[in-house]
Formats: sequence, C-alpha cells, structure tokens
Amino acid sequence: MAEFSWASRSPLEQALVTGVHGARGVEAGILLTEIRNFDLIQVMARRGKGAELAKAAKARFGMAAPDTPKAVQTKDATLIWSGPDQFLVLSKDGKYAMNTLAPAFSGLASLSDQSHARALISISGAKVRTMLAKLLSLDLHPAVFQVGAAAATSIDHTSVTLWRGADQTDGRAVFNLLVFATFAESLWHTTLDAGAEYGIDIRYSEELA
Amino acid sequence: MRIVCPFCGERELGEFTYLGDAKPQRPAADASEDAVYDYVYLRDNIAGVMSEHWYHGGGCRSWLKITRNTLTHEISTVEPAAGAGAAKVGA
Amino acid sequence: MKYSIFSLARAALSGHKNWQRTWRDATPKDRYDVVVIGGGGHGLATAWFLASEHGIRNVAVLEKGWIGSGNAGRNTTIIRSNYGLPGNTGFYELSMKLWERMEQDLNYNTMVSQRGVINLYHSDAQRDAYARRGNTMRINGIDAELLDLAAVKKMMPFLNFDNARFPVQGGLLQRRGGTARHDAVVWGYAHAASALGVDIIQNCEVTGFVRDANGKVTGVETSRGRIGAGKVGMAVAGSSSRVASMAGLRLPIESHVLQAFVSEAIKPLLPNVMTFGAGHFYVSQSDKGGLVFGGDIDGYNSYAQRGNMPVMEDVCEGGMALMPMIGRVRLLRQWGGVMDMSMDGTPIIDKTPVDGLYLNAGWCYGGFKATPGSGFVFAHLLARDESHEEAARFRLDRFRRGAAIDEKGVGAQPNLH
Amino acid sequence: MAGVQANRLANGGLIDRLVSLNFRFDGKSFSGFQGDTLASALVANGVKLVGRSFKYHRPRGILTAGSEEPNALVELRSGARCEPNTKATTAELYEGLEAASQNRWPSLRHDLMAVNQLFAPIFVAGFYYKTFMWPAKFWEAIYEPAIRRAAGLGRAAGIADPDHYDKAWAHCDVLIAGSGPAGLAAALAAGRSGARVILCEEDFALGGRLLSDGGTIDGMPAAEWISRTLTELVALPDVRIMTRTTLFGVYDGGTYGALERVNDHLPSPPEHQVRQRLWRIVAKRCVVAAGAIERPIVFAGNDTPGVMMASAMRTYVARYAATPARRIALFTNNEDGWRTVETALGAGLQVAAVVDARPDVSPAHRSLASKGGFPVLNGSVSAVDGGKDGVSKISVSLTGGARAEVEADGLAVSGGWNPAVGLTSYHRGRPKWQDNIAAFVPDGAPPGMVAVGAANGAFTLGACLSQGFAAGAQAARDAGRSGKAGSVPVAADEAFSLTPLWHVAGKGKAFVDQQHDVTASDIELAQREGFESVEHLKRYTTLGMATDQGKTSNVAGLAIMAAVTGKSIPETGTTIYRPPYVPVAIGAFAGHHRDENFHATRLTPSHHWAAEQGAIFVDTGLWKRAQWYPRAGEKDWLESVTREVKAVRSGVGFCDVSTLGKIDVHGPDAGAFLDRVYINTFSNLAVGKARYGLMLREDGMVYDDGTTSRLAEEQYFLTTTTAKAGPVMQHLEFCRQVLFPELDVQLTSVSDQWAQFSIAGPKTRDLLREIVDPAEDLSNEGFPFMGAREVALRGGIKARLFRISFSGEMAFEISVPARHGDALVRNLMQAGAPFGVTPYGTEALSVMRIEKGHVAGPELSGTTTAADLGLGKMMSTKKDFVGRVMAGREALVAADRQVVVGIKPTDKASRLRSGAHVIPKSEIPGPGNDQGYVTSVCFSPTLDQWIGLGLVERGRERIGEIVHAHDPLRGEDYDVELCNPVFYDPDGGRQRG
Repeated sequence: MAEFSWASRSPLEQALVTGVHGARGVEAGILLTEIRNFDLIQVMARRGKGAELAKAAKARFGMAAPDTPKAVQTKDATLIWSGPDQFLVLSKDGKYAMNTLAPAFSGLASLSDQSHARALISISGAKVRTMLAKLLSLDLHPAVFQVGAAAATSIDHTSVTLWRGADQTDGRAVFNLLVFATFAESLWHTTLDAGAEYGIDIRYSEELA
Repeated sequence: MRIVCPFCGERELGEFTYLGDAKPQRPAADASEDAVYDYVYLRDNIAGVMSEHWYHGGGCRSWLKITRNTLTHEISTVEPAAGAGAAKVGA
Repeated sequence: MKYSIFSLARAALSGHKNWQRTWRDATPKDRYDVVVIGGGGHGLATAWFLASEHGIRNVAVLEKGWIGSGNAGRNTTIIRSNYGLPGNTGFYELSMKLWERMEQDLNYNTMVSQRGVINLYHSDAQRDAYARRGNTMRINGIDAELLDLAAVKKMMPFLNFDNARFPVQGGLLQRRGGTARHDAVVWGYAHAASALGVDIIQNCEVTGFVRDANGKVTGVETSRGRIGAGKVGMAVAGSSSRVASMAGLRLPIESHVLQAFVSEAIKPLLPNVMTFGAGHFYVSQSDKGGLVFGGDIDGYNSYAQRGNMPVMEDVCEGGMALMPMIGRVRLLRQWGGVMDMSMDGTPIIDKTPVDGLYLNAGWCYGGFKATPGSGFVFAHLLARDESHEEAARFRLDRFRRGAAIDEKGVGAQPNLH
Repeated sequence: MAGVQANRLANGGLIDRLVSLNFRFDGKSFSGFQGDTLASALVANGVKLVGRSFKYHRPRGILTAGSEEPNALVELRSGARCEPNTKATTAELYEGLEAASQNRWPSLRHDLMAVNQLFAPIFVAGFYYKTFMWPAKFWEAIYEPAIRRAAGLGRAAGIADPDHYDKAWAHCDVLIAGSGPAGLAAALAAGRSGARVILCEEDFALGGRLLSDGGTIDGMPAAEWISRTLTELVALPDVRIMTRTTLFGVYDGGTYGALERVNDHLPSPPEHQVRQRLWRIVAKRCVVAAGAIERPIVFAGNDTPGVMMASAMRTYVARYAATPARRIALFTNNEDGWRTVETALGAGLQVAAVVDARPDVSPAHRSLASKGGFPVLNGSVSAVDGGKDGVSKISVSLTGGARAEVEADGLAVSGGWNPAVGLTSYHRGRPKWQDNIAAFVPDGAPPGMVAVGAANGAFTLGACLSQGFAAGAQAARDAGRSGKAGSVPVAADEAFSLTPLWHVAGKGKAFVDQQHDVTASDIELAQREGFESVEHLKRYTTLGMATDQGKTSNVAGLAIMAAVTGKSIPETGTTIYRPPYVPVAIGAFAGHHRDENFHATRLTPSHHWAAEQGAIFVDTGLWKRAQWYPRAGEKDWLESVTREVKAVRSGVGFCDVSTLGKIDVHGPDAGAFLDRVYINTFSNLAVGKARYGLMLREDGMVYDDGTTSRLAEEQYFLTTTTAKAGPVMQHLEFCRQVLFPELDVQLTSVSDQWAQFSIAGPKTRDLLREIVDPAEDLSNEGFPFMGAREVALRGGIKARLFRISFSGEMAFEISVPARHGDALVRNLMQAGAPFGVTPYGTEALSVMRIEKGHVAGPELSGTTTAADLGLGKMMSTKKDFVGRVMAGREALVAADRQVVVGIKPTDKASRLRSGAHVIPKSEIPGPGNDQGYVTSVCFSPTLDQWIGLGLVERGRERIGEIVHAHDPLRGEDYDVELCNPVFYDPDGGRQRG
C-alpha cells in the first residue's frame, strides 16, 4: 500500500509567473510577492465575552489584539482586525494553529481555520498606491492609511482583508492582501492588468517573513 | 452614497446591500397569521427619513441600522444591529 | 383636427398657424363621475377607455405636474408580452394587442415598432427557464421562438461570441415585442380622451380624500380646490404609497430608483430589443439613433429620481460584455424613475378596502408596456366594479392568501424583483 | 502633401510651430501644429463647411471652441477605433489624425439628403406624430427604416473596441472643476491651506478663458500668472492637477465622476496603457469653477457656416492664431462681445461692422470703431446671405426701422453668457434667474459643493479670482485644514452691460438648437399645440437633446417660449439637468470589466488537474466547474456522461463539490440557532452525525437546502447549494445579528478552506481504504449512513468524512484543507486505478440526482413550498422557524398545487425536454389545462431512457397517469407517464449499504 504525498499547492501556482510583467522600465513600479505556507485562524469572541477574550489574547500574544481596523505585529504573529468581535491570527510553523489556540480561548471565542481559505499577497513599489487605486475604493493616502491600518473591504465585489505592514527599509509602503483562495487567480490577473503600465516584478516566497 | 460603518469607517456604497425598512419587527412565535403578514408584506414606504437595514457584506459583514432620507439619500445615523458587536454586551 | 399627411400638408400652406392644442386645457368642474388621479400613461389610458369603451365621459384626470412627467417619460420604451405566470401572461398579451391598434384608435403616431424582443440565455438552466416561459406564451396564443446559438449569431453578429465571460447560447424571441415612443403615448391618449370630453387638469395635486359618514370616498381635495367624484381611481406610479396613505392604507409596495441611459445618436446599429442574460443590461436603439439602455434598480428605497454610480457602472459593464463594439459610443444622459416595486414583482389592480377608492399600482419595471392594458382593465374595474378577467389575479389580497405572482421567485423582497 | 495653412497668423497663439502635424479630413490632407484642436486646424486651413444638420441636412460650420459644440461633429479615427460624433472643437490634433464629416451622402459638399430641406415646411416639430399611421403595417416595413436611416449622426465602428479602459478611485479634501482664474485661485487657496486638492480641467491646457482673453493678474500678464501659479501648485505636496479630465457628475455622499482622456491625443494608446480612465473621486468639498458658455442670438440664417460665437472666434485667433474670417462683423447685445473686435483688430483682421443691440455703446468702443474705420450699427442682424462656403453678406435691422447690409465673411455673435449650472443642478436643483446678467445661476448645490466665478454668474476677472480664492480657502477650512491661504490674486473688474436679446424676428429659418434643427417657429408651434411646459417643449421639439445637451440652445429656447406665452423666463423655468456634463464613452464606465474580465472567476481546488484531463467546464455563477471529462473516441457529451454515470453506479467515481457553500456555525447556541433557520431540528443532532436541512424564506417558500453536520457539541458545519452560498450567509448573519441577537452563535464562511469531493459507487470503501489511515473504521457499523467525523489520511493529513449521498450510491464526501485538494484528486486517481475510478462532472452528478429524485435548482425555484417538493413532513410543529407562519397560508396549502413528480416518456425512444408543459391527455393545450412543466431532465443510463422531474398539479395523486408533454417551441408533443420521482433504488438500500 502506497503512502501518499499531500504536497500543498498554492491557488496561485498556475497563474504566478516570476519575472517582470508589463512595461519594462529601469525599475518596475510594482513589486508583487505571493507568500505561501502560513497559518491563519479567525478568532470570534462569543456573546458578552469580548473583555475576557481581550485579556486572554493579550496574555497569549503579549499584545492586545486589535478591536478597531488595525493590524498589530507581535513577536511571532500578526493580529489583523477582521470585523467587530473578531480578528485573524497570521503566523507560521504551527505556532498558532487550531490545536494550540483552541484551548487558550475555550469558552471565550469560536475559532475557524482559514489557513487554506486565503492567498496572501504583498504589494509594494513606487506605484503601489496608484495601482491599488484601481482595485480598492479606500483612501490609501500615507496620512490616512498609516502603518498598521487594516481594512475589510472588496476588490471586484470580492471580500479582501488589507493591511499596511511596516515600511521597507527604503521607506516605501508595503500593503498586504488576503484574498479568498478560489478567487485568487482571477484577482491576480486583475492586479496584473491594473499594474501592467507601471511594470510588475513578480515573485513568491515559500515562507512568511 | 457613502456609509460610515460604525466598525470600518466611511465606505463606498458598493460594499453594502440593502434589505429594507427596519421598523417592522418579527412577531413572536405565537403571533397570528395576520400579524406575520403585516410584518412580511406591508410597508410605510416613507418619502422622507426612514430607518433601514443594510448589510456591510463587502466589508466587516455587520448588519447596520441606518437612518436615511429617501428623498435626498442623506444619511443621518448609522448604528450596528443588536447582534453586531455583541461580544461587548454586558461588558 | 384629424391628423394625417394631408392635414400636415394643408397646415404647411398656412405656416402651421392653425393647429389646435393637442388636448384641451380644462379647468376643474365641481364633480365628475370618475376622477383618475395621475396624468401618466395609465391614468390617461384609463380615462380614454372609460370614455370610449364604457361611455363614461364625465371624467377628470388630475395631474400634479404636467402630463407624462412621471415614469411615462422616464422609461426605456419597451413593449412585450413574454411573461410566464398565469395572470401576467394573459394581461400583458391583452396589452400587446392594444398596442397593435393604438395608432389607429387614437389617431396619433405613437411609433409602435414591433422589431422584436430577445432575451439571451447563457446556460442550460436559463434555456430551460425560457423554454418553460416560451411554451407558456405559446399555450396562451402568444408568439415565442427559442433560438439556438446559430440563429442568434445570424440575427446579431455583433455580439461577443469569441471571448465572453458568459458565452451566449441562444435566446427567447418575441417578434411582436418592440418599442414605442413613450411621450407620444401620453400625448396620444390625452389627445383622444380630451376629444371625447375627458378633462385633463394639469398642475392639480391631490392633497387628500373627501369621505362621507360611512367612510366612502366622495371626492378629492386638490391644490385647485375640492373636486367631487363618484369614484376615484389612483394611477400614481411613484407616489402610490403616499397617495394611499391619505386614505389610511398601507400597501405591499416599496419605491425604488431605476436608472436609464441614452447614448448619443448614431446610425442604425441594433435591430431589436435585447436583454443580456448574464448581467444587468437591456438595450434598444431609438428611431432618433440613441441607444436606450438600463439594468437593475439601485436597490434601496428612493424617491430622489436619481441614482448612483455603482449601478451605472454595472449596466455599462454588462453592455460592454455583451457587445464590445459600443465602447466608443458615448453615454449622453442618465436619469432615474421611481419604481413602485410590489412584494411579488406583479402589479395590483383592485378595489381597496376604502369604498369608492380604486388602486392601480405596483408596476415595478412593467409599467410602460402595460399602459394600454392597464388603462383597459382599470377602466373596466371602475366602470363595472368587478375585475376584468385578465386582471383577476392582480388582487390586493393575494399576498395575504399566499397567491403571489412571483416571476423571479425571490419572495417578499421588492429590490430583488 | 498637406496644404498651406492659409488662415494661420504669422505669429502668436499657444501652438508649437516647431511641431507640424499632418491630418486628413474627408480624405483631404492638411497640416496643423501641436497645440491645435481639429477645429482650430480646420480653421487655419480655411475649412468652413464641417457637417450637416440632423433633420434638414443643412450645411454647418464650427460654432464654438469647446465642448458645447453642436455642429462640428466628426467620425474620428477609422476602423474599430472609429468614434462617431466627436467634437472637432475638443479633439486634439495628432500626427496622422483622420476625421470624416457625418450625416451626408455621398459627400459633405454634395449631400443628396439635403433634399429634406424641400420638405421643411412639413417636417416641423412633432410632424411624425401626425402621420405615418396608415396602413398600420407600413410603420415597421417602410416608414421606420427610412426614418432610422435618415436619423442618427455618425456611424459606430460596429466591431469590438480594441482599446483598454480602467477605473480608479481618488480621495481629496477639495475637488475643483475647472482651471480658469476662479479654479486656479481656489486651488491656490486650498493647497496653501494644506488641503488635499484635485483640480480637474477638461482642456489639455490650464487657464480656461485666460488662454484666449488674457488679462492682468497681480500686475502681470495672465500667461505669466498661470505659469507662476502652476509652479506653486506643483510644489505643494497634496495638489494633483488632472488635465484632459472632465468632472461629469456628482453623486451621493460627495462622490464625483470624472473622465480622464489619458491617450486620446495620440493615434492609439501606448502598449499597456488605457485609452481613458473613469475616476470616482471622493471629496469633502467641491468648488465648481466650470465657467460659463456664451449663448447665441437666434436670427434667420444663424446656422450659416462662418457664423460663430464671438468668444470662440477670438479663441481661434488668440489661442490658435487661426483666423475664421478675413473680414468679420460682430453682432452683440453685451460688452463682452466687443473683446472679439479688439482681438481681431490686434491680429490685423478687418472689422466690417459691429451690430450692437444695446441702446448705448461705450465711448471707448465708439472711439475704437472710428479708429478701426468700421461702423457701429444699433440694431439686430435679421438675415445672413451665404451658403456652404460661408457668410457673404449680413442684413441688419437698425433701431428705428431702417435696414443696412454689411459685407463680411464671418459673423461673431454674442448673446451674453450662461453659467455652467450642470454640476450644481444634478441633484434636481433648479437654478435661479439673475436679472443683471439675464441668466440662470446656481441656487444652492448638492451638499459640499459651491460654484464660483463665471459658473456662479461672476463674469469679471477680479470677481472670478476673489470668489475662487475665498471658496478654496473656505473649503479647506471645512475639510479641517487650517494652513494660511496667503494673499488673494487681484485683477480689475471689467465693465459688463447687457441688454437681453434672444430672437430676432425675420423671414427664414432661425435656429435655436442647431444640431437638432429646432427653429424658433418650432417653439411657437409647440406652444400653439399645448406643449408649453419646458419639459413638454423639450420632448416635443427635441430641443436640447442632442449631443451638445443644449448647452448653447436651452436657455434661448425657453426664453422664446416665455415670450410666446407671455410669461417671464424664470416663470417658464428650466428642464431638469442630467449628467453626464459631457458625453462619456460607455467603455470607460465598464473599465476592465469586459470580455473574460466581465466578472471575477472562481476556480475549484481541482481545476487545473481537471483542465489537464481535458475536462469541459461550465459556468455556474462565478465558478468554472468540470461538466464532464471527455475521452478519446467519445462522439458527444452524452456518451461521456453516460460512461461516467455507469462507472459510478458499477464501480467508483468522484466529483469536486467544493463549490457548495460551507459555513462554520459555532457557539453555545449554535443548535438553537439552526432550529430557527431550518424547518427541521438540529439541536438534537448527535455529535458525529449529519442531517439534511431545508430552510424557508419568511414568506414560507423554500430558500435553500443542504447537509449540516455536528462536529462537536458547539460546532456545526453547514453546507448550502452552490448558487445560494452568498445569499444564505447574508441571511444567516441577518438572523444572527438582527432577528435573534440573544443567541450566542458565531458564523464564518469556510467555503474556500475546504476542498470537498463526493466519492460514490459500490467500490467507494475500497478506494477510501487505500487513502484513509487503516486505523479508521469505515465499515457500515463504524461509519454508518449520515455519519460525519474527522479521519486521518495515509501520509499524515487530516480530512473530514461525511457519509452522505446525492447519487443514491454508497457514498462519502471527503474534505481536506484546500491546498491539498490537488494532491487529493491525484491520490484518488492513483489509489483508485485498480477499481477503475472515474472522475465525473456536474452532468453526471445531475443525472444521478434526477435518477434518485433529489430536488435541486430547477425545483428550488423560489416558488415552491416544502410540501411541493415532497418534504412537507420535515416541517417541525414543535418550534418556531423562519417562514413557518406564512407557509400555512391558504393558497400555499391548497390541494391543487403543482408538486414534484417523476416524468418519463411512454415511448422509451422519445426524448424529454425541460420546459415542456404538462397537459391532460387528449386535451387541446390552453391556459385552462396547463397543469405544470418539466423542471429537470436527463438521459438515464440506468433506465436506458430519458427521464425527468416536473412540477405538476396534484402530481403525487396522479402517479401512473399518462399525460401529454407539450413543447410547441421545439415542435414536440408526446405522451409521458407521471411516476414516483425516485427512479433509482427507491428503498435506499444502496446508499445505506
């Protein structure tokens, strides 16, 4: 009897072609990186348990989980607001998977594993805001959507979760996007069309930074 | 139209879907067929300020109660439905 | 004055100085046998049929603005009788037959153009639903044809057949469907009704109902004074709930905004009326050359008579998806009408619980095509106090009884119809 | 070789004479310069005749120099890029531009349709309503096609637009429409205050009327002030200047629509770039500095080529150094018109005469006239001689009754100015009349918007600057910006006087709406026939409905109506203003969303594997699903589908069912919650078990169905149909948040988290045992029918197994985390090879569900009750649930309802089709005996014949009855038998085995 391989396949595996897409200038205006292999758990507070959950979360992550549209970076996870009474825990290496988080929040929250439900895309580059203005209705002005800001919003009538990560060392902004896995390829093509005029440098990373 | 979601902030109309008048209340389990008929079918259909249910499906998935003028589309208040943000109940 | 090419030629000789008013400018009398509230197509048609079919000529049509200033002049002018449910099927066909003789009836060219209406389908399930509907039409003696892809390609080679997201597979065609000139319908009915003695009273807004001791409606209060009435009929699309509330009635109706659009005039491009089955878009080309098109309602209650951009974009996306040749054609005007959306997407023509008050409302998008039929059956109801057989299912109590006529199958949510 | 630009001045203008551009108009070659519009280049080349009118095909020339142009409309570009009705006055010249005149045949100079002019006495307003009625059949056959061919203007390409469009969002504090003095001053004030500013200008150059009229601002020439202002604005951090961008509409909540013509000034867009971009701009405040539009005076022959708006004439001379005429006359009723004379004299043109309708002309202008050697005639132009080659002679009625004639080849006309009140009126506001300028000005505006400068009726340079500046500063403050606006730019206020004059009575056609050929006498006729409300006037005569949207004609038309009805102009009122401000290409509103990108696409986890197998895909909502998997040698889909069904029924197959909606329903009250949304009970479902559930809408009709499993005490896993996944989620959130907020339950969509496959057939266990950890008990006892639990798979991952069956076979559904879906399907193929495992698509799935009598989409039509579907007994009587009460209404429980029943042709060779109607045998079909219809059909390989389900009146009581399937659409009629809908394994032994 054979053992089976259960190799993980990204929903973008087919669509993602590394290299430069669209206009070729001195520097591509957009840097598009898919990040593969991560754990993503949705934590939803139970009725009347908001305060207790907040306490438990702070104990567990060492930082308060956001209760407004923000993303906070703990030492080993990113906590992203995803709606009232709920946040996403993004981490790697099974640090915060269902089996580790469930006992910690027992009775306080309902947990749902979303690790395979989303693709994670990081977008940066000199033209990042110009391009995102074609996809998102949000105001991404640096003073309005600051580092750590998050939003539950839509692209192409499809829900996405967006947050602004820490700036790159050159000071440029980085936007992170969680999109539903079954829509990922379609949204990827939409993104490529939106960014083609600026040139897009396409990459992927096997691991969450 | 722009709607200020109490959770997400000001958002574009396209993120929301509309249900209708928020005034009719679902009758209790022992209510008469007439009462339920009234709830399901009859509407004041106000030309002016009315209270409405909207869903922020393209955002945080909260149901909202919005006061809006049907003559001008002006929105005066937006508040979460009773069960949106219920983790804070009693807190 | 009878209208014809000969009268036109004669008038030309005198520099067109001798034309009379198209309808008399009436001042209200104290009392009428029937007062029709609403000087749109339905109200004027009702008055004309009261006079011409039932001999009731002591009739007033009260219009708060100028005739045709509501939805009669804000629609996309489509006529068709391609409905699938009992009640609708027969009624809309009655209306279609009245369209077919309208110009001769009224001595007015309303430009009824039976250029064909095609509903495109893009899936087997849609084809099956159209087959069901088309067969219903045929069983009711209405023309219908189910076209396959080849037939659609032949008829409309300009559609996107090559790289469409939802490829066209065929269509349900009603050749007798088409368009008519909406304003002319209003003016034609006004012209003909006025000639039979109907008083058309513009700038006369109804502000209340006069009731006797038993609660029976005996007249209306208006901005031009009290007017007595044997019976009062309401045909006030866009204001049905507001007017009904003056008599203490709540209706199973919500008012929504439906936008419509017209492009710049171009030389003939589209042969017929088309609806896209995979998006919200329908279109025809007016005789003047503009593409007249629309889509879904904005989806929220509104009396503002204007809509917002998401729907405008949605409609144009549908248009480009279906026929990418219109990319460089320019949208010239957008406007919005107030749709009285009923709880099942089907109109209400009935007596009301208030004695003496009759209701014609809830036309959703179907109002224009229904104009002659609506006038015909409403006149019948007003004249005889009983529903015409083709409107017998349009009763107000059908919601209470569970006998909704729900073509779309979406239930008591008006913005989904 | 392009001809010489005979009418180009030797110097001056804002054109770049170093960049010469060749272009063609009606096949003839010309040249112009960078900075020209097509219109200015035609003027420079002496071209006067540019188009034919809509109805009478009268020769027409260029009337204006902007987006209000009614006459100079061309088909720009060729082939698939042909743009009909393009205004030559706004089309930028580029190398190789091709344009053709419209609405003429065979040529512009010799247009045979000009014969229409002979019938002009009959073709008056609304003539078509009075004729073409007899015989009735002739309308579609003869009259209408002729009218349609004659109407319309340019020809659309007729083939797909090859260019790309996109749409974008922008956000700002202060949005400014127009870059004339008022707009630039507003931008300065707002920008200096620290506001985020977007300035939209429809022209390719900034400056508005300053570009043509000049002036002195802050002591410097206008051009220098513009240049300094731009330098300052560009240096501000949050000021964005968008040229070639028209703000066309204002929507709710401070949302504005704008069109950017990104690459219309080039022959075609560069690679990867769009032609145009639609902007949705969200602004806290909007300053409308859109200027004003000069209006004509209506007189006989006013449509002769060479008659031009006075401001346009000086624009051509001053901005483009192009002379519309050598010897010009001016007809004005106001001070501003005289500027054209000053400009003309400055450019060395001859001035033949000024006809001024005002009682007094200023001494300065009188002395200008005597210096220039031309007469000032007090009176009105009553007629124009000339034809398609332009004006030759002008007749003047002098005040006092005498007549005069003036020889000239160009006539500049100024009837005053109308503020551009469109944007301020689009929320159904009505502008108000202002007597001193005899024009409508904004009376309020949509929330957050203010009009300034000429758009607000302030026509002097000083007032434009001060109003614009003040509004810009205020808008910034309103948006919460507190920086210093600095000092206001200053200019003198010119004198302005005007004596209203709308129409000069006289013989001959006097045009109000030049594009639609509406004359002053048409308006009089409309009034005579009772069409005196302005909306009736517009609709009856088509006044103002042309591509220029009545920008030059509307106010003149209603002024004439006012005169004939004896009312004042404000009493007569305006029509409703409707967006867009200028016509916008439909392609721009669609943007990226066309062709394959019309809607997003959803792909299942096994999609790429299925594509490798050569699967045929079907669109199901946004999904692409494998419909069947053809194999070499199979002649049609039916052969493939039949093979797939047989393989499942005799062996094992699998199908990707990941498209089902999947929802985690968690929390202490999860069971109680499900009890309220389903008609049946879930709170008593045992952990490790699944149950079929049915939910209703509140009106009592069936909404959706699916299987829901209890995975833990407080954890349910709910599935929906593919079609209703989104709506059911929304409905459940409504129930949770609005109807039953007291329940402690949490919902999340996990549709994308799980790759889910149905594995079905008698060898299902054999296959599963290959991939499931051998420690898991898959026996009937260890994993009974409707069991649901997590299992380990060989090789280390966990899966969920549900023993549920849609096919009627022994079956499981298996879920794995979605990124393992591709591996799962490949492993199933590998492990199943010995058992002949067969992937099957949605067709085979559908065949098997019909054989099994399961209802699906066609039966869940939104008009069926649980009882109609044969599921009435599921409705609990022990609890409340959504839809319970309304489901009991009399018509919904009537005995004669159409209910689900099986249907099969009596002739086994006969095909059954969905949509056929059911008529009692031997009756003639009619509305009275139409008893139902066929909802779903398939060819059943198991029964070797076509079978189906239908909704038939009293169907369940009529099992065994032979009825008639009537399908007139397809010309088919045949007998069918009503039968038990469960065609296959009615006692269910196979799925429980």
